[in-house]
Amino acid sequence: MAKTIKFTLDGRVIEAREGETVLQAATRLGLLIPHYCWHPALGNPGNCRMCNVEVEGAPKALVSCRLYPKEGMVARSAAPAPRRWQSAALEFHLVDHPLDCPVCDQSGECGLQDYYMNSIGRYRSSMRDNKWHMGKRMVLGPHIMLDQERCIMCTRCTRFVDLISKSHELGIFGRGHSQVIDLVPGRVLDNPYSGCVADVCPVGALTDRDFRFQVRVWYLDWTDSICPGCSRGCNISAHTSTRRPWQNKGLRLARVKPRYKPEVNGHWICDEGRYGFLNYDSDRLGKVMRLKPSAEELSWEAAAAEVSSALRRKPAEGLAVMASGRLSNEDWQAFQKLFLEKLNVRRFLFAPEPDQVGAEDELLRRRDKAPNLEGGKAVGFGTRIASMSWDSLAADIEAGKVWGLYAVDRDPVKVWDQRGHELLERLDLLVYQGPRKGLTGELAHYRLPATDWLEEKGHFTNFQGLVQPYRQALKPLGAAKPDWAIFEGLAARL
Amino acid sequence: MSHFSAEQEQTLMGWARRYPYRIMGLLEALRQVQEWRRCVGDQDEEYLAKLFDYPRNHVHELVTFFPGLTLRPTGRYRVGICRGLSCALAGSAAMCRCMEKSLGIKAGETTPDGKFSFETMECIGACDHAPALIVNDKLQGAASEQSISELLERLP
Amino acid sequence: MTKVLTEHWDQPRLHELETYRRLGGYEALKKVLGMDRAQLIDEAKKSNLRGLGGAGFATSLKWSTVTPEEKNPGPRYVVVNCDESEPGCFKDRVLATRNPHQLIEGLLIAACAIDAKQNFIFIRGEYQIQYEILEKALAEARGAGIIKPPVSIDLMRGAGAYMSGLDTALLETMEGKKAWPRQPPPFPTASGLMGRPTVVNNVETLCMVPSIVLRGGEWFAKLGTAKSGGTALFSVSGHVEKPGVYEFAMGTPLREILAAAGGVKGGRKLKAVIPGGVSTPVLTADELDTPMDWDGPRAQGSFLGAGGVIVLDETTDMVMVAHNIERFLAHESCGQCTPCRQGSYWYVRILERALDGGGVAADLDTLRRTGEDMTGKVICALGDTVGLVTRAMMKKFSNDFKAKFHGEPPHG
Amino acid sequence: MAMLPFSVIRPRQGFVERTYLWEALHGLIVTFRHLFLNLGRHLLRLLGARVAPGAVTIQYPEQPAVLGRRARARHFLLRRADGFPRCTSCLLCETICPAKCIHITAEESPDVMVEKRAKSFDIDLGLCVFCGHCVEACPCDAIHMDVDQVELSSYTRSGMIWSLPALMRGKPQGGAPS
Repeated sequence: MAKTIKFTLDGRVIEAREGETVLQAATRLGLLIPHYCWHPALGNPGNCRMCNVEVEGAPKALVSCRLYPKEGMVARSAAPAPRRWQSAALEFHLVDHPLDCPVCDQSGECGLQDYYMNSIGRYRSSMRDNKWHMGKRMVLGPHIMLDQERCIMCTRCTRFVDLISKSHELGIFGRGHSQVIDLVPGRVLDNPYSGCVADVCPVGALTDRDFRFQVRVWYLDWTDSICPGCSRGCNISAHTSTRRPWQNKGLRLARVKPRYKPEVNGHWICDEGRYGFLNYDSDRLGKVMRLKPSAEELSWEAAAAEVSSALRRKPAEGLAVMASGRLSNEDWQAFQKLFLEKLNVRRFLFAPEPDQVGAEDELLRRRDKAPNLEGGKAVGFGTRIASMSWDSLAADIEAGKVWGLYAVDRDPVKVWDQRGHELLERLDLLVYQGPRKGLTGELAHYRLPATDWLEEKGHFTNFQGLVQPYRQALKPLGAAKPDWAIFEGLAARL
Repeated sequence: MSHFSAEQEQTLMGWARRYPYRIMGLLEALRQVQEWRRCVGDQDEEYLAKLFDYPRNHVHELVTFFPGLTLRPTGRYRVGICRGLSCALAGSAAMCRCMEKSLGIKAGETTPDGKFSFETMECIGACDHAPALIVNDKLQGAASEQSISELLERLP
Repeated sequence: MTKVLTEHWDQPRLHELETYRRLGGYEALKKVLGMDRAQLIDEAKKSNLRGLGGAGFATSLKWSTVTPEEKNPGPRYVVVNCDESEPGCFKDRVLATRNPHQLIEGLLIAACAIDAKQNFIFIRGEYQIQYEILEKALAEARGAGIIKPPVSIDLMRGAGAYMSGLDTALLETMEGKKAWPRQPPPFPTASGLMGRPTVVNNVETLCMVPSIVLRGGEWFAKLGTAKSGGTALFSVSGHVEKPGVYEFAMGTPLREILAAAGGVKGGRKLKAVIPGGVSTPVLTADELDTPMDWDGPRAQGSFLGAGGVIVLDETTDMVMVAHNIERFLAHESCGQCTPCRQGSYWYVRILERALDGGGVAADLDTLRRTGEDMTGKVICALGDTVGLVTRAMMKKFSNDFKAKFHGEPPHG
Repeated sequence: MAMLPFSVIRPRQGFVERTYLWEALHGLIVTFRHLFLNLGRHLLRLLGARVAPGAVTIQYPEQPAVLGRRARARHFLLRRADGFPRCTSCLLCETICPAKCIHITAEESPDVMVEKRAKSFDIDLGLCVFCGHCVEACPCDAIHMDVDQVELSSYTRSGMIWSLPALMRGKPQGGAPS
């Protein structure tokens, strides 16, 4: 067991790990020592002075974020004296703080509110003079809004742009009480991780523009999930607003926040994952439909019967299946059972190029924008079975070798564009399964609504091979079923 | 080719190489630019950030932190009257008003022709010459009506 | 009274090399080259020389705690702190103007003491005249072979921040960063300039070193009192006949210093004296017999600081003095830690309102409580001073403050 | 200490009381006395005499229903001195409302100092229990329940939902903060 240092904090014996400060040990064990400037990934500058603790034998108050415990040291944070120092530090933070709580989005999860409303605050303010006014409602970039009056100068955001995103857009300009956080002249806060700045800000100085005034945070439900944006598999928590549908413009997904996972994404997520899914409810499929030859809404049993028989109509060599890395491990399992074991289809296309690839960087973002290609490899897709390319599939269709296409959560027209229309006309059977209509939804013979990642439980395997669960945050729309349930339904009839 | 002359670039490179670590010359280089251009502009910051291989936000932090460096151009002659305790006891407030009257500008402003800029400064270490008067970082001695008017004539 | 620093100030052109040499300059340096480091540090220890920049940290202790070459191979630095920005103190300016070579010799001796090759003199931006004097003096010293490679002395200027005078903030400024002080540990002697062991000494401290080496530590210690060796320069200013720099032995009572400066201006009655620059709490007129050494003012709740004696006569309103000091501290606060950044400007607003007649009795308790909440809870001494200075004035001159803070709170 | 035995003595009912005739007759006498007394007062008032009113009932709606000073009825959204609505749509009233009948959506406010205002503010008076929690919760004193406006009925359920213009129309009579 690693060497630990035992010390007492508020009467409790605590074992601090090697190189851990008193504050880190206390926070790990859930003891309340107020702090703003310390952040596990951004260091401990010790400038907010909130985490004052009393140590026996020390002449004056010590900041616990820079205090490395010694064996047998006795420290107190909840005693009247340290609480008074912490409360005094809070009063200094609030001297020039505007009373913006009614209009501030951070209200409900604000560091100042949390500490003021419990044993550290609730004093009558003795500030009688005019407060110092600074910039309000300043747009920093596509996603972030700044309010300099609310800023408590904990310098977390400048440390983030210096250490993590290394884009150096923000700085602390001026000196003394009139110093402000601001953009370097001529720069915009548009680095791919700009959203994290609003996370690390403990107060309402840096807030999200996409979330601005949409819904109050205490109406949100939090669900642990995995971002399906790319193969990194960042741990997120999806905040959904379903209790009061008139809030958040009726959208069910209010925002996406990172969840701490040291092995995968640490404390951060990129802007693509954070803001990419906010239009979660747009263009959704809800009805099980047969469009051709005659448009009719079917029940799941009827549709399963028709599609399974349609798939059997001609020899399996002519069948092609288009899938993507967005399938969960469970989906891949049922996919493999249906198309390999039951139908032994030979033509598969699941390569992420060209529509599911994007930018990559050394921090989090991965090139393949599909969360579960590794899951496919586990069941053979990408190891035993190679993926076709879009051109070879198009050639086979034109050559008439392919009569049927089953597209799962993939949009051929988006890739083939105009040529896609002619190609899909030639097919005898086109089954389109997925959460959104996209461009192919109109042309399919059968359209089967599937649930998207927030409406189902499942597992993604990220590029490191780490299998990570994601939980269901929302109820499926209409008759949508998870992909594996649809495959199971078809497989049962073959 | 940056907006500095070759010879100016040479001086700035001199500051970069002057001290054992390159970054230690940054503040001196900024003072040099302030001397030439009477302020530190955006292009200057970009140039120095590249020259010292130092992020631009930190360079801008320096310019806004130190009162010696300004964003807006000051006059050719930067006149300052100290408002420290000893000088305040010796009547620096009256001298400031007299200076404002004779220059026709308020404290912190620059004369339209760009020749003078006047500001009240914190202690400049000349309490034996209270109230102290300084021009371009050079102490001129105690400020009095007579010394102020005499100073304004003398400067070309 | 034996004079250590101001001995030759009456000599014309003392700032030139051959005058300084004629009067016995650089003999100490020759003697040091013969001594080994331990002996030199022991001499400083016997001399009881303590940092005259204001902290009063024993110079020998500071030199001896520098991590030696074996433990931390690589360069060591000596940095001279000439960023004197404390209102009331101007001794470093006069020293650098009158006798730059004494400073250079002291610096070279200190460099030998901790085996440092590269040394720096950090001078404040507003001392441009002294910068040029030092530049000429350094050129002369290099020309005369006194400063021979690998030893080097470089000059560096600040840009008008009082904070750069604090040792760790000075190192931050030299590293091209904002003058935000660091929080020890580690102390500069272990990891200072660019992480290398560094000794930061005040100008006056180093100017004492040549005399100590020449005439021995005991001689220097005997000049002062038991715990504070030698003499010190006092910059006398404010309501005084002849403001200027005076040298007195450590332990000299304040009354004597005031008399040497010609007493209170216009023969008015003395009201208060600030002993060591505005950061030191004020002393009342009847505390004039306080011996001026490292422990004398401490007994009256103040401290020696950098020896900036500011004399205030009876016409001064202490609330105006408090406001002037707090506005200086609020303007110079570096803004790193919250209590000092917000508290100092809060003080200014309360005192400004009091000066305009809006003072409220409850403000006195706010000032007292906020001061206690600041002192000792901040990163550097400036924050402690904000809380300390006004409270001391409120205690010692309560009627001035009661006169200004008398009204009832307007609403509730 | 032990409880002493305690016996209750019931008055014996006399013969007349047991027959109960007198008691019934006495009740009728009281009732008819009130009837004719009030009828007389009512007629005298009709003829214009200044006599105490005969009955407690008021002829609503001809006579307005007068509630107590502290009654809580019609909601008002108050305005600031410059006519701007005070409500910054902080949604505290919507949160505290036990009947969940307040529905607010927010938007940017053109006034930099206020930043946020209500785009839509609906109170479903059909659900409202007039408890006044919203008035207490409001940090900006934006919502106020007026004293004696009780005619809040409507023919349709949707008619009971008062939106922003309705809530801001008119001036509150009594007790509104300045």
